[in-house]
Amino acid sequence: MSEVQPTQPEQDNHPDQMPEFEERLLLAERKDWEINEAVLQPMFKTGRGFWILVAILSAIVLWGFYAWGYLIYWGMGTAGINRPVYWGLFITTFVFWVGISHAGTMISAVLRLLKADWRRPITRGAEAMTAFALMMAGLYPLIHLGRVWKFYWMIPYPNNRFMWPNFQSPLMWDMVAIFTYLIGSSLYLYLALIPDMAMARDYTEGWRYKLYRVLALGWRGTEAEWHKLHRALGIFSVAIIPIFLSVHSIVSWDFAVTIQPRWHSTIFAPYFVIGAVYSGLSALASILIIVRRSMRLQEFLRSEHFDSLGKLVMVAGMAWVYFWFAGFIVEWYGNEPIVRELIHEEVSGPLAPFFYLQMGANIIPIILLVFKRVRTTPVLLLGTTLLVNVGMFTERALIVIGSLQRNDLPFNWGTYRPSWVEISIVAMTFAGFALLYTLFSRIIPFVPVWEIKEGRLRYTLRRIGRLLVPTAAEIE
Amino acid sequence: MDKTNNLIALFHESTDTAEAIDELHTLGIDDEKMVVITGVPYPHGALGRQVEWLTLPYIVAVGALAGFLFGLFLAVITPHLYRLDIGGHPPVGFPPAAIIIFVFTMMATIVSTFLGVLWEMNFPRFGPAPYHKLVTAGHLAVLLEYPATLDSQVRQVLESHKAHHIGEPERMAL
Amino acid sequence: MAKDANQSDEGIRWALVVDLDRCTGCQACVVACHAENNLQIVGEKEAAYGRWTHWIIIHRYWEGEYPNVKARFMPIMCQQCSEAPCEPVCPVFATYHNEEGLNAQIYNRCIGTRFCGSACPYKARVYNWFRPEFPEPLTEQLNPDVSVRTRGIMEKCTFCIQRIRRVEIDAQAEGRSPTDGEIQPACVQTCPTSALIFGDLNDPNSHVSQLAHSRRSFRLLPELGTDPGVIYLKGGEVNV
Amino acid sequence: MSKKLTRRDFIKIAAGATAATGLAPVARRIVIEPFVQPPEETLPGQATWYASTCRQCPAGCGIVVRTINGRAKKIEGNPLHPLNQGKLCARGQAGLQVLYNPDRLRNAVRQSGGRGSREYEPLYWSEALDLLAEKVSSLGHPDRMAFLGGLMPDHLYQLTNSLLTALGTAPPIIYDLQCTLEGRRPATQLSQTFFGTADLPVYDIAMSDVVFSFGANLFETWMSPVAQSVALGSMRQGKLSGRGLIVQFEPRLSATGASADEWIPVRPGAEGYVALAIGRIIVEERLGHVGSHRDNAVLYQNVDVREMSAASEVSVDTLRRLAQAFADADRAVAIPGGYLSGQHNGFASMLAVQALNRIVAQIGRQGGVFLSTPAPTVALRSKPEVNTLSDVRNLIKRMNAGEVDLLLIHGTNPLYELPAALGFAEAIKHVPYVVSFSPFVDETAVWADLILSDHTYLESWGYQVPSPGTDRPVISSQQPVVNPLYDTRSTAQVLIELAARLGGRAVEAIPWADEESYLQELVTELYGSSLGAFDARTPPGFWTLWRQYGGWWSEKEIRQEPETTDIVQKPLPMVDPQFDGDPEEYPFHLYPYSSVALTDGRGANQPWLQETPDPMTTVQWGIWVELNPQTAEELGVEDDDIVLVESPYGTLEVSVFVYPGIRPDVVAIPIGQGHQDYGRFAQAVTGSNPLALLAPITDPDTESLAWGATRVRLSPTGRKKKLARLESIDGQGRESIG
Repeated sequence: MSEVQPTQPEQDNHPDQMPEFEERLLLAERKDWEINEAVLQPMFKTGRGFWILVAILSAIVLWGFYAWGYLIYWGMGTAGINRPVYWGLFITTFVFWVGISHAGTMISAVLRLLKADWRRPITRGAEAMTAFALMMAGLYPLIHLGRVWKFYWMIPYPNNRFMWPNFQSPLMWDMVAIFTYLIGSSLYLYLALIPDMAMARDYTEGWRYKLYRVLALGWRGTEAEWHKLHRALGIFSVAIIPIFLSVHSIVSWDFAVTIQPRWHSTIFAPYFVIGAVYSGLSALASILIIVRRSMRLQEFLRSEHFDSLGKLVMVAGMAWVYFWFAGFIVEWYGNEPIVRELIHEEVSGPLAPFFYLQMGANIIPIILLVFKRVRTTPVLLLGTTLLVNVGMFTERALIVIGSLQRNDLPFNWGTYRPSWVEISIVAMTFAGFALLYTLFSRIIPFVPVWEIKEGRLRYTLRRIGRLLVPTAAEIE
Repeated sequence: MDKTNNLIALFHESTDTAEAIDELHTLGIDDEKMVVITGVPYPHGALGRQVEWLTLPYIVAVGALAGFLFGLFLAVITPHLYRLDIGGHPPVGFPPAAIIIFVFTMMATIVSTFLGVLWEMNFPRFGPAPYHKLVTAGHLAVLLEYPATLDSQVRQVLESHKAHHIGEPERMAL
Repeated sequence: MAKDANQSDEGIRWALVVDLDRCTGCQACVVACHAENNLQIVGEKEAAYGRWTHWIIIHRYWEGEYPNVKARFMPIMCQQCSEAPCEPVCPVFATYHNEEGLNAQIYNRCIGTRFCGSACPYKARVYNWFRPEFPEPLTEQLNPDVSVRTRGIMEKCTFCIQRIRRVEIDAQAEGRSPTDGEIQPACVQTCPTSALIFGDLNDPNSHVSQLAHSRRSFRLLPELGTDPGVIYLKGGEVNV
Repeated sequence: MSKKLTRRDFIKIAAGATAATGLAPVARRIVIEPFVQPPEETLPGQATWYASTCRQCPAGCGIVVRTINGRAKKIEGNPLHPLNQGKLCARGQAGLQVLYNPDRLRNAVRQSGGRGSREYEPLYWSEALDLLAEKVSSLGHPDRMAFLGGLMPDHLYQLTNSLLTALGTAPPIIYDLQCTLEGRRPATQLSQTFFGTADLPVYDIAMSDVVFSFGANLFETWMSPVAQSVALGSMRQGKLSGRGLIVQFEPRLSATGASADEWIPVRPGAEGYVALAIGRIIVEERLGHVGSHRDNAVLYQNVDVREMSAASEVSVDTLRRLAQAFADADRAVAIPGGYLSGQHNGFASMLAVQALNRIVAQIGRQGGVFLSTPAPTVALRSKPEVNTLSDVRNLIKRMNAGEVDLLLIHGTNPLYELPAALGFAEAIKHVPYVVSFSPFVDETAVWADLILSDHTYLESWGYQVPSPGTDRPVISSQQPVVNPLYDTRSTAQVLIELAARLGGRAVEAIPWADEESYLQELVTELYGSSLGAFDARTPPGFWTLWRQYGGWWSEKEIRQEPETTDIVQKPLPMVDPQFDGDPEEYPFHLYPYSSVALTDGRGANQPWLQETPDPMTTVQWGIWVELNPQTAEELGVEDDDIVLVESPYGTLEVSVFVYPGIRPDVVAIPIGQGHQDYGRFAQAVTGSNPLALLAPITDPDTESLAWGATRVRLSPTGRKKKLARLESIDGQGRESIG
């Protein structure tokens, strides 16, 4: 590791590049303990604003649970679903959350494999997002059960009737896949956390010390430990990628395996997966921007990270448009009556507002993200990425509800209006997610300190002409 | 071997550490008598020590196999334990079976990896262990065990490479 | 061991023939079904929002414009498909195919995912959105052979399986097999114009299998390949 | 449970839904009575079937009721019964909910808070009967008592009749809405005029090749819908002679019209003209195979086809085509239906229609029109005569004039069933004491001082001669299928006990100990008749069989060929329809039709019938007005918009149903909803009674209500109420997309 002093002249001549360098050099000449401090300090400050936020979120969550109780007690009828729209906002939001959960592994696993160095400061945030989003998603299969008190009949255990669940049912695939993914991403998150827990342990006392001590499992940082940790993480990042691909494919098959018009499509799996990545990455960007602001992590989450993230989002978006089009053109061209009807409904019928909201909110961001200015200006990026998720949510609603409202027998068509119960419960999961994340950010070092230090080992600043350029060495 | 000494030494910087370790080798203290504790994962060989062999991959392989078999049981055996016809499907179809088997294999892989690595590090281990808090502050710590006879040379080697806090390693609760 | 639904050409296959030329849309079957199967009454508000529970409904289709307008009736109930889209999707086997070709719905087993409802192309399945309410003494009208379904359970036409079983058991006691036309679901029994005929499709001599071969016969949404157990007979056309 | 019953058998049985898990709390509350003294013929858990007669409408179909542990569980058609041959309609199926209706009166009650207070206090029957007897005997003059009845079982009618005559009171006035809508009175009169007998003719749809139905909703509520539906079945697909043809003449496409092969939207009131024109063409052009039409020529001598065509808005070509079809058919029959009788010129139209059967020589022939042979016993023949609206008018006049001190009301609900304009609601206030026999608190019972709640029909005795009958003499028996649920008492029994209390001529007139013995005496007159499908060795044996079979009927067909009277010697009358309301001010004809499920509103308290979708509109529970799409467009309203319907006599707010099958100048409203009382299910439906709109005008020939002769105007209110449709509006009534 080399500590290169900034040299005055460059700074004068290139005022516009100053901040970039400043930060990099800053980090470069920071002592390890300074970095530790910088990461840990914001965790310890929980001001009034923080508690107010927690209070509000908890209130929403509690209300949501009341609504759920109401739903269970009075029956599914208290939700807005009916015949033929047997699935409504619940399944829509379920798909949405599963989608959000896809960014975590995308960032940490795929990028770790690719040795993309800019991933380092954002991996933990991403993995946490995955875990929490999956927890929220996992609630819905329970919530939408008519007799939730019998949910355990879906669990494969040798019961007194010798009856096993039906493993041909996509819902079973769903359940096991999501469970697997949840376990996987949580363990992945935790494994990479151990060294930082040890670090935090050495810097704290009181309840935090007790907590971190337990979580650190007695980590010291011997070479052997580091070595094993690396191997484990390596295996994880390979193993979790197929899982993350499978999960949303399976969710898509919930729909695609039926012969419901517009659901019965082969492109659904990749279409859903890419949509998931798109919305997941956007959500990640939004969250990072907010956390960065609230926890003053500008030093670690720097514009170059958002720049790369923005590019990734843009690419995912393009891919989404491609898959959407690939599906749409076939349906449009095939001109099957019911499908024609459905497309008509979307393009110029009652569903038109949602359809154009979806298309607009999913395509405009791609164009915006072409500009570096948008990618690197937090406010603009925040707006753009939030827009993406509005679009993706609408897309899911259109797929689930829009298709169910129509079927082959026009006599059986129907319409759907969400009820206060559904809206409350959906709100509950959003609030619950935010709550978990807020608490997480105050308890767990949001930036993976050891990974940053590891990355820092590779930095050198080379002088190219009149520029100081950071260069990272390829080691391992 | 007769009586041995234990020693901990902290370094500011990796190059010194590496050189010190080399010289200690020449003194005839071999690797397993030395433990290097760092707050940052140094690349293999950076400190001039060989990499040890891991059973982790085998644990994972076994776990994966177990998962595969469990998936196989659920997807292929259970439908026959309680036969019910559905929608003209055969009791066992390839695609659903493939999905179930795949997912359970992956689940087992992940879990066994995690448990495997904990087992290898024999974690959790909260008992007192030789450690120094400055490690997380960026220092590199070297724990030594050597025959008492070499004491003076060892100390001299360490000091020559800007080591500090040389002394009895304090065992602290972790 | 149950017979595979694919080889449904041996053994019994219960089927219902609906003669659209006879149907007058009089709704007798609907009420008969309510009476026989303890369907719940949901009231105007819920009915308006598609929460009614009729197992058999009579579609009414308009053709043409005034004054040359025609209205046609088409009773639609669970089609008892051999290749039922609703069956494989149930995670707990609450609906399966029994060896008499019926698409059986086990209320006790149902956990209410409503997946079968979404998968059914005929939307012939209905759901218990709320607890059923039978103000006293309407409980007395409940048929003891059929359980009342509580909230959160999917249900549908069963071809009055309890009536099938009753006749089968009685016949067994007399050491014979049920004769053609002896088994009558409630709707078939009451239908004033005899537009509904019930019987074993695999018995070549049964009334239904003969009607099934008439040139008027067709099935609903055949392109989906669900192989329904309900066979419709086209309304005849005579012009003055 | 035997060992052989494996788990999966268990599941299979569960598929038969006999298992108790998943049972709703309500179902758990069912009490299964311990059979300390088991009712005879009842084995615990075993179903017993009792034969009886359906009283949900006047048709008199035979039913069998499945009872378990002394509770009725299911009503099915009596397979032996010649009239309905095991079949039953929606209303018949719903009979259980009359029996188990939660809003039934559970004993005799007196209205404690005064009339209309809806506060009741229970009475012991002895008290109640004393009270009634006291009221009767304290009458100044027997005329000051009046009995207003609906279409009651024959035996009750006889009892009432003989009791009233014995007391010197006028015979009961029989009037209810169902009879009015199906035109029972005019039909009787037509039969009288045409065949010289009061028996209603039977139109042999089953054997006919061409059926011309003039405003008869054959398969819904008219006369004997089940029998007619059974006939339709065999006429369509049951005959060797090929598929029969039905043509429906009416301004609105009814469910019957939908089942018909052709629908001719005739101008309201002009159906007779169509019949005349068709007749004229047949006679003039000597169509068909009956040879000479000379003796028929006189009938049509002053009929001009073009005029008729213009007046009825049916093109001459169509008329000719139809005439051809009708005349050429081997067997054809023309049916004068209820809607005709609901016109100011109703009787003339009905004559014209019946005449068609005459000129194609279908009278008395198979596939034509014939009379059903009456039962061989005199006693069993007399049956309720429906009175004219004028009789009701007179009663109302007398009530208003204070000439009625005691009014007894049974089986009818005048406050709901009479056009409000007749002012019965006002008149009843002038009657010092009103006694109702209704098992439910309906609109009229609210104005009664005393309610001697009757049994429901599943708890009571009786018999009925179906009218119109069928191809053989039939008498349907009625018996209790369950013990009375509550402390109610059958009206026949009440009358007998009343007579006993009154003593004197009354008790001489009806001396029987109780209803059952009275019935036995009547019925056993049939004992020994050679015709019967069954015969017994002893009268008691016969009584048993009579109950087991569900009545008595001849085993073989006995049709009766009617003699046509000399009506057919003079030209058929041609009467222009008249309508109440100025065409300028009230542009639309109002067509209040009887709902398939609720008929005249009696069904409104039965949830099954309320939830049953209307066949044509698929609406459940609600009330609506049907508009032709063009009309709706002109008014600027669409589905579910609430419009204000105004006639010279009343107004009504109701949701719109845009209905392709109705004339642009006609709006139709189903009858049966809009109850103020009559129980929770009837009152659950918002909206008011369409009879409030009707003009109290009658057909001068029959003096029965011309319920189709009112004009109305419509105006949008700008409000909306969603109707509980089964059908999706977005689906636009299509069978398939594209």
